[in-house]
Amino acid sequence: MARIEIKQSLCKGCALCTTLCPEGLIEIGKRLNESGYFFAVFREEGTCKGCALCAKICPDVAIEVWK
Amino acid sequence: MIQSVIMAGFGGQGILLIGNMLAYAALGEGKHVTYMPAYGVEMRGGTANCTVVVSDEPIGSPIVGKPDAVIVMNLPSLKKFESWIKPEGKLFLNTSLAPADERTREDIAFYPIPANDLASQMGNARLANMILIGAYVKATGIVSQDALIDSLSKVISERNARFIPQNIEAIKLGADQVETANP
Amino acid sequence: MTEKQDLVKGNEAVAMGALDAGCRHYFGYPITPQSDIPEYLSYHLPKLGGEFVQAESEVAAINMLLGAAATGVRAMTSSSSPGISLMQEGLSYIAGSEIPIVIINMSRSGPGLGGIAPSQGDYFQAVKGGGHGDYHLLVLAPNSVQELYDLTILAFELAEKYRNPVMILGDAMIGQMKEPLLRRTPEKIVEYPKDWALTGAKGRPQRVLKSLYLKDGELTAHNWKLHQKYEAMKKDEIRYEEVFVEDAELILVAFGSAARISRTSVMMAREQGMKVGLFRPITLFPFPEPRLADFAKKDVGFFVVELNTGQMVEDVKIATAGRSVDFFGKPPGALPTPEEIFEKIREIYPG
Amino acid sequence: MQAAEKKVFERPRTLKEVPFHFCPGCHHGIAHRMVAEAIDKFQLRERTIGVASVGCSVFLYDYFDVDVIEAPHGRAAAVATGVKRARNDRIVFSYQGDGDLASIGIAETIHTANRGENITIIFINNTVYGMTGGQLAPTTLLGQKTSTSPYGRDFMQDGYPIRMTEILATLEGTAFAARVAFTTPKNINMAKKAIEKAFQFQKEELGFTFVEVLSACPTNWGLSPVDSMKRVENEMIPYFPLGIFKERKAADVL
Repeated sequence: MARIEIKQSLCKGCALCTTLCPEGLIEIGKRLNESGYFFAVFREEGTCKGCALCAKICPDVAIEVWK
Repeated sequence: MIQSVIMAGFGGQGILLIGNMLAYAALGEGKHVTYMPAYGVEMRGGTANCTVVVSDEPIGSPIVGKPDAVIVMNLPSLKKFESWIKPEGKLFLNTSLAPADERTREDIAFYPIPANDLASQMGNARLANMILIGAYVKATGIVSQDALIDSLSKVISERNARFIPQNIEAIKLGADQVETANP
Repeated sequence: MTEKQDLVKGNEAVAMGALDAGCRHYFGYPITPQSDIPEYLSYHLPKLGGEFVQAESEVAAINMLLGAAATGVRAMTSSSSPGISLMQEGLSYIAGSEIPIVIINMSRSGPGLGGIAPSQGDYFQAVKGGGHGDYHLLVLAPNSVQELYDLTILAFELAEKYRNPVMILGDAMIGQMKEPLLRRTPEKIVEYPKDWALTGAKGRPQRVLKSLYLKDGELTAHNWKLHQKYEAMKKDEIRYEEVFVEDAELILVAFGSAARISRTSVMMAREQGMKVGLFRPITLFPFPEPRLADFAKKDVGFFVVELNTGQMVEDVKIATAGRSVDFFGKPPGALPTPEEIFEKIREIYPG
Repeated sequence: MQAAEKKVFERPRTLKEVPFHFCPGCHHGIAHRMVAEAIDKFQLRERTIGVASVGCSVFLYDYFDVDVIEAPHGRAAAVATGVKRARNDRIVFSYQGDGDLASIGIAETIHTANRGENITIIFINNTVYGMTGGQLAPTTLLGQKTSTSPYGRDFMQDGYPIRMTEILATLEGTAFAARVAFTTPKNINMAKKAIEKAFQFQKEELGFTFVEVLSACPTNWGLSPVDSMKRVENEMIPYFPLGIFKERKAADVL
């Protein structure tokens, strides 16, 4: 089972990851991080394949992927 | 003892070459020396001149307003530099290209030498500069003729080394002119 | 005189000095009247395992120098006035980034394309900064072929000692003249620690050489640090030559070529019984201000001779505050003759 | 029993764990990561010297854990030349924007490539001057409005957007020249491979290597990061085609 970890302090909420996730598992959350951005959050619903597209498109290198 | 000389002529007459020879000869005799090529637009205008100062003491200015001697290889250079010569200084004139009657100074020693004609008689018109430097060194004693001859190997490339004997001959011919030329 | 002496052109003496100082990296762009330097080095550097790069412009050359010297190697460029102007940007960055380099200015005449005649019109540019920002080059002004060689070697040492660009300010006259040179290769090259050099962060923290400081107070601190360096130079590096100054009633002040010519004028004056001396700054920055201030305490006049319309004379006036300072300027064209300067001495000589 | 969980994507060692100062959605971060990954892949970190340029990417040293020298505006290629000539066993790369590389520094760029300097240049083309506030760049597209082309770029006034990769590919000294973008998973993979290849070529001393990255500048374009990505795909790629334009097989032997 794969999963991702979004480092919320690095995320600027650009949402590029949300467009690439084939399973639609990432969305921009409702909470602000310390820099004032609505950061991306991962919906842990168990369908993540660990393709890492989200991490590869992330301009802030805020995502780690586990498999 | 300090002596200065300006040498002047057309580009291609070997002015800078004999200036270098004199500087090397002075160095060879353990003297202080400066060699200063003319620098400026003249360089592009087809004329060449240089100043050499030889001294037993360290030399101040490499630029000289009143040289002890001037070696002139063409008419424009005569018109430019004759007036610079120190009173009782020396003028060495290539009368093949600058007629003797063009000069105006009477207070200097005059050495009229038909250098191009003499060189042509030797079979090589390019030796005119050697004839003049030979005459100058003989007349001034600024360096020995041997030192001057030794300097040839410094300024003539190995490729042209075969011409050295001819040059030596020309230097000696120039020296011989001093007695006949000197008034 | 020793047997090792040879008759050498000023420009070549610079190149020889650089090689003997251990410089193996040269970047430059041809310009009259200093092209003998790159020509000489392009022949010798490859044989010594060094690098000679003819850059596409002076702008590129100074930046190649910045890159090479940042790695801790001894590197040099040479140019003449218009080319030096193009290098000012890079010099400002090099000074700001504290990278030791040596730059030769065999200056010619300006402004603009000017001409190729010798001139000292670049004095202000050399000693007052030149590029943007609050910095100085350490400036050495040789006046003989021997000094061109010796000071080039010294320039590399001082550049490393202070992590600062060092300029040799010559001109077309001393660059083109030939004199006997004693090539006294140093037995040991004096070097300073290079704990700042970029060599790859192997087994140590990353190193950065930069001139951009945006954080609060950083740039202020950096500028004061540079200032301290210039103060240290003023304390330890002032160099000058004095001729007949002890009893002088009139002191000529001149550097480089102008000093060389003036020296003969001073001798002429002495032969006439005039008490005239010559003070020749060898370092133009730091300027020998304290020494001139000492003379100014005595009843002595100053006479500045420059191959321009008046630049160093301003610094002499500052150093000798209150004293009379005469000036003879010779802008590019024909060089002044010793006789010409002597006539001026006679005009202003006291009594 | 379930196999132990493994990290399959992590921050490259060469990239320091600090937040980028770049705007949200700016592609500099992706390019930074790929350069760092290439350095890690070939284990080059301890012998790499980076050259920072003037522009948004000036803080290279804050992010890359390698030795870095800062170059004056446009001069990074000349500085990199100097570094490489002084230390030819080190890996040297510069990272420059379009104003820096294609405008003020185009002479240095072309001559560095032409000399075949064995360095790598990463060129970020986002069609504007980013750091100074979105002015006209040499790569600004025709009709594109910027703060100094308020009526849109007109070729009668400003000429045409310059294609640096194509220009550099014509030079004999260039060993590798490619243009990449991050618009699709396929393009992202291609970009990563191109940047790796550039460093590999340098390692193998094949000559000058160059990768142009088409990048978004959401702030100065006035678009969201997602729309900016679409603009790169729909407007930039048609004018600046992706691909490898030069790939030398072996070092020139003359």
